[in-house]
Amino acid sequence: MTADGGPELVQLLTPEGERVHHPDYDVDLTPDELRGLYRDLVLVRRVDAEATALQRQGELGLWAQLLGQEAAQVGSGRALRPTDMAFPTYREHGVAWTRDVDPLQLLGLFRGVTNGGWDPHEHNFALYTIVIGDQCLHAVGYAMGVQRDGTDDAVIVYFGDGATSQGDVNESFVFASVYNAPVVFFCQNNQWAISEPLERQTRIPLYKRAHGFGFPGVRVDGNDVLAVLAVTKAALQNAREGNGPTLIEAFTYRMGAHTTSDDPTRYRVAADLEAWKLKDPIERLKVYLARNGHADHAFFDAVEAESEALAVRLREGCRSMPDPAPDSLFDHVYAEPHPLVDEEREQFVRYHASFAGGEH
Amino acid sequence: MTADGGPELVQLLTPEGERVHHPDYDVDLTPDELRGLYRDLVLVRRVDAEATALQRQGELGLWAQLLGQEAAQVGSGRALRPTDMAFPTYREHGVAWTRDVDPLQLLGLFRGVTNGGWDPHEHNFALYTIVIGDQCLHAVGYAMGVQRDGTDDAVIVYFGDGATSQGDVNESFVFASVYNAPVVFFCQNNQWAISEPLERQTRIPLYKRAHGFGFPGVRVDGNDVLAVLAVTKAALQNAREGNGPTLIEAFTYRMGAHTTSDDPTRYRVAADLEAWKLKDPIERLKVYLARNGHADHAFFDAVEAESEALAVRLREGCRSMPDPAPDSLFDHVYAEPHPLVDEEREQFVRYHASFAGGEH
Amino acid sequence: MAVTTMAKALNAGLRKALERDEKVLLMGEDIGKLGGVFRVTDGLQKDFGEARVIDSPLAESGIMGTAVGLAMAGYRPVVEIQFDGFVYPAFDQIVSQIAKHRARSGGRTPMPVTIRLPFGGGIGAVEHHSESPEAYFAHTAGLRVVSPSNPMDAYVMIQQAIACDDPVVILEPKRRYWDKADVDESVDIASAPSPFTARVVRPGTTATVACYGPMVRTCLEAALAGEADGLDLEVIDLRSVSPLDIPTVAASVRKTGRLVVVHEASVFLGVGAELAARITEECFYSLEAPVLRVGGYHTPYPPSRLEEEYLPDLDRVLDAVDRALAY
Amino acid sequence: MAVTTMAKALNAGLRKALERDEKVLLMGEDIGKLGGVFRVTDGLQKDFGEARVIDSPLAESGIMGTAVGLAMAGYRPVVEIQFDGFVYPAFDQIVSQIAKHRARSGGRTPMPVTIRLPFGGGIGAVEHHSESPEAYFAHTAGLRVVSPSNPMDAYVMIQQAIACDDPVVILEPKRRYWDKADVDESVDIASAPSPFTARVVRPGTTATVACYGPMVRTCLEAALAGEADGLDLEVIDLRSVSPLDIPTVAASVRKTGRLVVVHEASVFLGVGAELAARITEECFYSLEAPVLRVGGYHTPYPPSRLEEEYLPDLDRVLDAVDRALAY
Ligand SMILES: Cc1ncc(C[n+]2csc(CCOP(=O)(O)OP(=O)(O)O)c2C)c(N)n1
Ligand SMILES: Cc1ncc(C[n+]2csc(CCOP(=O)(O)OP(=O)(O)O)c2C)c(N)n1
Ligand SMILES: [Mg+2]
Ligand SMILES: [Mg+2]
Repeated sequence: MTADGGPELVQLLTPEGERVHHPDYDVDLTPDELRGLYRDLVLVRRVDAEATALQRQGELGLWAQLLGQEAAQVGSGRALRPTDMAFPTYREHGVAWTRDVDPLQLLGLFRGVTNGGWDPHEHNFALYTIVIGDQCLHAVGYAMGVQRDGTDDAVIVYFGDGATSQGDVNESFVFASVYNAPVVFFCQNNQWAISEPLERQTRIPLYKRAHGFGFPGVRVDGNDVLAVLAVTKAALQNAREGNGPTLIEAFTYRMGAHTTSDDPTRYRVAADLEAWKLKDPIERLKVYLARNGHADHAFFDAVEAESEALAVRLREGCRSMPDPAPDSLFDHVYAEPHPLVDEEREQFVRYHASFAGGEH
Repeated sequence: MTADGGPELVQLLTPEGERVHHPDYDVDLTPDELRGLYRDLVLVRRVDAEATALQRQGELGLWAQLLGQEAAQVGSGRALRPTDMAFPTYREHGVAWTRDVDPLQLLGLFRGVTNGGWDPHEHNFALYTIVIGDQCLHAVGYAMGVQRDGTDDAVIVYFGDGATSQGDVNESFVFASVYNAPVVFFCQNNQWAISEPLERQTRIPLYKRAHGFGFPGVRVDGNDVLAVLAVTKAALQNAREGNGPTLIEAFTYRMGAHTTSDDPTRYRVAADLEAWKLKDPIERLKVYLARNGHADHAFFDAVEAESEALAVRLREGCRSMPDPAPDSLFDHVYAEPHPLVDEEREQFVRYHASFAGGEH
Repeated sequence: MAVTTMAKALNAGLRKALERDEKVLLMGEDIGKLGGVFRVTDGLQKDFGEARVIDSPLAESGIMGTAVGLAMAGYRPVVEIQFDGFVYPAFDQIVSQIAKHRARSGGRTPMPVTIRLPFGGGIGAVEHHSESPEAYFAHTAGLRVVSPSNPMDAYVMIQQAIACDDPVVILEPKRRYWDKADVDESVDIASAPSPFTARVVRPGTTATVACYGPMVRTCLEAALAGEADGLDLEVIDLRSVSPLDIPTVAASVRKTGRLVVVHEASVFLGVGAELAARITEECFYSLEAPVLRVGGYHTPYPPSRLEEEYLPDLDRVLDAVDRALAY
Repeated sequence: MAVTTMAKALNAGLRKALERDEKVLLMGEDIGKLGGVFRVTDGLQKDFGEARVIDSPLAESGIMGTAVGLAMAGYRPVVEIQFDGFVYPAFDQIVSQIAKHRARSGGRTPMPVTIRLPFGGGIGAVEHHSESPEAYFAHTAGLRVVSPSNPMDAYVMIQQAIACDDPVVILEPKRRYWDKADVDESVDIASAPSPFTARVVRPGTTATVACYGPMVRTCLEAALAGEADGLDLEVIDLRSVSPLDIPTVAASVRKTGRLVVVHEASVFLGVGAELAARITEECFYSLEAPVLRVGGYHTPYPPSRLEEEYLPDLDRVLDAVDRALAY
C-alpha cells in the first residue's frame, strides 16, 4: 500500500496549498465559504486540544482525539444538508461541530455525565456509537426509512479502517446495495486501529471493498478539505438521485494517540508522524487562503481569538458541569412503567435517604 | 444477472455433453476416473432420492435435498486430497460421499438420532453446520492451524448464496485474506435461499465479492463436474503454494425444495425449473461418456445395480437405526466432570427408574 | 369470534397492526412470498406491499441493526427471526443497541422494535430449531419479554407489543402454532389487560404452578391429571417473563404455600431461578416448601429423538408438585 | 514468591501456558506489540512470535469462529475480548458453536478454547466498558465460567482454564488488575485446587456472603467493617460461577442460616438468582431468612459519574446483611 494514497487518491488541494484539478470532482467555493471551512478546522482542532488537556487535568475520564482528521470530518460534514442524517463513531467531533452540536455535550459524554448528550433529531446527528461498526446498520436502516418517506435526504455514516473487518459493517454493505439505500459510507482510514496497522484489516485499499458489493468506492485525500467536500457532495447527490450507496475512503492519519489512555510509542515509529505532519489539513488551506488573497491577517487573528474564547468557554463549562442526580440512573430505561425498575428506584431512594438521616 | 452464468462462467462440458476448452482451466482424466465421477453423481443422487422418500415415510424428521447440485459437490469433493479438510453446510451430501462418510450417518442426523454423526477427524470432513455461515470462520481457523503445522494441506468450506450476506462469512474473507490462509471458499449459488432469490443477497455476481477483499473469485458452471474439478483443484493448489484464499462461485440450481418442509411452488415458477433441467449435471456426463466410448451399457447397468443395492441398504439401515439411550443426552457436554450435569443425570436416571418400577 | 390457530391469530394481529399504523413495517427472512416458514406473515406482503413487508438478506444482525435505524427514523419495525437458534448473530444489536438506546438518548429516541421469535422445542426439528433463549433477554435491562400461550393472547399481545414504545421480544411457542381456540378480533387492545401481567388460568389451592408459552398447556394438562390424585393446582400463565408479575404469583403462593416453576429452558439460571429467589423473598413465611423448578437440563437441546426426555411433561410437573408437597 | 499485580500474574500465567504447550495460541485485538490495552499480554508476542500471539482483525465473531477452527485443528486458542461489552458480536459462535460442539461431535472434538474477558465496572470508563455478562455464559450449557479475585488465583486459574479440555470463560475483574498480592509461581497447577471450586476466604458465623471476582475485595472489606458492629461474616469466593460449588456454599449456610449474594451484574436473573433458588432448596430448613441479593439494577450500566451509585459497595453489603438478620 502506498503511504501517499496512491494514484487513485482524489485531491484538490496539495499539501503545499496548491489548488489542483481532478477530472471527476470539483468544488466552486466563495472566499467566504473557504474562510468558513478554515474557521471550522481551527475551532475543531481547538476543541480537541482543550478536551485533551481537560482529560489530563482529570476533568474527563477519556478523550478520543481527532488530531489530523479535521479535514475529513469538516469536509464531509459540510457536504451535508441540514435534513440529512449523520451517524458517527466516538471520534467525530468535527462532524458534530458541523451539525451544531455544542462541544460541551461531547465533553459531557467523555466526562461520564451521560452516555448520550445531544438530541439526535434536533441536530440530525445520531449519538456516538462505541461498539465498532454497529452504527453502519443503523444508518442503512435510517436510509431505508428515508426511502419510505419519499424525501431526497441522504444519510452518511462514519467508521474507521479497523471497523471494516466487522461483520456488521459488511452486512450494512449488503443491505445498502440490495435495497439501493441512500447512504454514504464514510471510512476514515487513519491507518491505525489502536495499535494495529491497516495490514491487519485488509490487504488491498479499503475503497475497493465496495466493488465486491456492487457499488462505487472512491479514495479521497482525507487531509484535503476541498476534495473531501467535493467527493462527499457527489456521493450524497448520487444517493439522493436514487443511485444507492457509495463508499468513501478518506485517506488520513491519526496524529495523536488512539485515546488519552493509549501510548502509541509502543507500536509506531516517529518518522511516520513526521511525514504526515507535512500533510497537515489546516496548514495547506491557510497557505492557499493567504496566497490567493482570500484571507488576511485580521481574519486569521479573529479566528485565533474566537478559538481562545471557545477554549475558555469549554474549560469553564466542563468544570462546572454538574453530576447527574443519582437516581437518574433509573430514568428512561423504559418508556412505559416497569414494576421492577420502579421498585428498585424506590428502594434506592429510601436507602440513600437513610444516609442523609445519619442512620448509617 | 444472466441466467446462464454469463460469459465469465468456466465450463469444460456443455449441457449437451460436448467437451469444450478454457484458456485457464483444464482436466485430464482417464476413462476410469471419468466413470468414477459418473458413478459418484448417480449414487449421490440416489442417496438424496432415498432420503427424501424416507422422510416422506416418516423415517426422517427432515431432509435437505441436493438435487441438481451433485456436480458442484462431487467435482469439488474429488478435487481434495485425503488430508485436506472440508467444512460443509447441511446440504453437502455429495461432498460427504467423496469423503467416505457413510450416507447412513447423514440419515442419522436428519432422523434426529444425533446432532453430529461421523468422526470429522477420520474423514477430514467437519460436522454439518446449520447456523448459516458459522463454518466459514471455522475453516479459516483450521487453515490457520494448517499454516502453523507447516503442511501443504488445504481447506475447503461450503456455503450458499444466501450465506454471503452473513457477517461471519465476510469476516472469514477478512481473516483469510489478511492471514493468507490456505482456504478455498466454495459458494454453491443455487439461486435461492429458501424463498429468496439471489437478488435479495447481492446486486452483482457473487464471485466478485472476493475482489473487494483482495483475493481471486471465479465463477464455474456448477453443473459441470469437470469444470468444478478443474477450478477447485487449481484453487486448492494455489492455497497449498501459499497464495491464500480463492472464492469459487459454483453457478447451479436447487432443483428440489429447500428441504422436505418447504413448498417452492409458493415462490418460484415452473419454467425456471424446466430450463435448468436441460443443464442436468448427470445427463451431460453420461452423454459425453457414451458418445466417446468411455462407458458402455454394461457400465451404466452396473452403476444402476449398485444404486439399487445402496438404496436397499439405506432403507434398511435407516429403519433399523436405534434411538439413542435416553440418558445419553447428558453425554459429552463436558470433557471433565461437571457436578450439575452429573447430578441432573442421576436424578434423570432415578426418575426414569421410578416408572420402570410402576410407581407412576 | 372464530376458532383459529395461534399462527393465524398472529397473522391477524400483524394485519391489524399494519392497518392501524402505517409506520409499522415487517422485516425478516422469507416473510414475503413464502409468508414465513410458519406462514405467520402469510399474505401480508401481497396486501401491504414490499416496502412494508420486507424480505431481508440472510443476516440477522443486519435485520436487527437496520431495525434500529428504522426506529430512529420513526418507524415501528417488527422483525422475525426465523428460529430461536438464529437470534444469536443479532445479540449485539439487541443487547448493546436496542436495549440501551432509549436510556442512552435520555428518552429522546424510543426503540419500538418488536422481535418475533418462534421458540422452544417439541417439533422434531434439527439442531438450533428448538432453543429457549428467554433468560438472555430477560436478564437484559431495557427489553421486555413476553410469550403468549394461546391464540387469543397471541392475537392481542402481538398488537400490544407493536404498540409498546419499548422493545419487546415476543416468544412464540412454535409447537403451539397449530393449537386452535376462539379468537375475538373485536377486542380493543388498549383496554385489554397489559401483556406484562400474569393470569391465573386455573384457580386451585394445593400448590401453584407458574409457567408461560408452550408449557401452559402442559401444566393445565398436569393440573387436570392431578385432579385424580386429589390435587387442586393453581396454574399461572406468566405471559411476561420480563417484567415478571410478582404480585400475582405472590398472592397465589401466599394462598397455596407452594410453587413449582416450569419452562423448557435450562433450569440453571433460567426464569425459574429469578422467580424462586424473588418469591422466596416475598413469601418467606408462607412457603411450606422451597420453590421447585422443572425445566431443561444443563445440556444442549438434544437431537429430536430424545427431546421428549428433555422437555418437561405432565409427569415431571406432577412429580415436582409431589416433591413440594412432601416438605 | 513475589508481590505482583493481577495483570502481571495473568501475564506470567499466560507465559507459563505458552511455554508448557506449543499448541497454546493467543489471539485478540492489540495483544501483540501493544500487549493488550491492559498490558496483560505484554511482551508475549516478542518472546513467542507472531504465529503464536496473534493480532487479529477487528472482529470478535471472527476471533471466536477462527478459534473454533484452530481448536478443531488441535490448537488451544486463548482469545482476548478487549472489553466485556464487545463480546456480544461473538455470542453466536460462543453459544451455538463453542458451547455445543463437543456434545455435537459425540465427544470426538473437544473445544479447549479459553475466552479472556476483562469485565465489570468501577474504572470510570465510557459505555460498554463496564459490563458484567456472566449470567449469559453461565446459563449456556457447555461452557464453564470462572473469575479470579486476586493475583495468585489469577495466575493459577488462567493456566487451569487453558489446560481444561472444556471451553472456559475467564472473567478478569479489570478494576482489580492493579491490586497487588503475593504470587507463588512455583505452584503446580495440576495439584492446585480445581478452579471450579469455591473457597471460604473468611470464616464467620453470623451470615454467609457469597461473591466472586471484583466483589470479593468489597465483601472482605464489608466483613472487616462489620466487625465493629459485632458481625462475624463468612465470606465465600465462589471463583466459579458455572458450575457453582453448591456444597461449599450450602455447608456455610447450614452453619450461619443466612446468605447474601453479591455481584455487579443486574440482580434480575443474575447469578444470585440461581444461588438463591438452589441454596433455598438445599438448606430449606436451615435458612433463617430468604437469600438476599446485592447487585446491579435493572438498568444499563450508568455513565461513570454514577457508577458508584450502581455498584455494590461495603454499605450495601452490610445493609443486606442487616436485612437478613432482621428476619
Ligand atoms: C466491537 C468492538 N470491539 C472492540 C472495541 C475496542 N476499540 C475501540 S476503538 C478500536 C479501534 C478502532 O479502529 P478504527 O475502526 O480504525 O477507528 P479509529 O479508532 O482509528 O478511529 C477498538 C478495537 C470496540 N469499541 N468495539
Ligand atoms: C443464521 C441462520 N439464519 C437462518 C437460518 C434458516 N435457514 C436455513 S437454510 C436458509 C437459507 C440458506 O440459503 P443459502 O445460503 O443460499 O443455502 P441453500 O440452502 O440454498 O443451500 C435459511 C434462511 C439458519 N439456518 N441460520
Ligand atoms: Mg483507524
Ligand atoms: Mg442457496
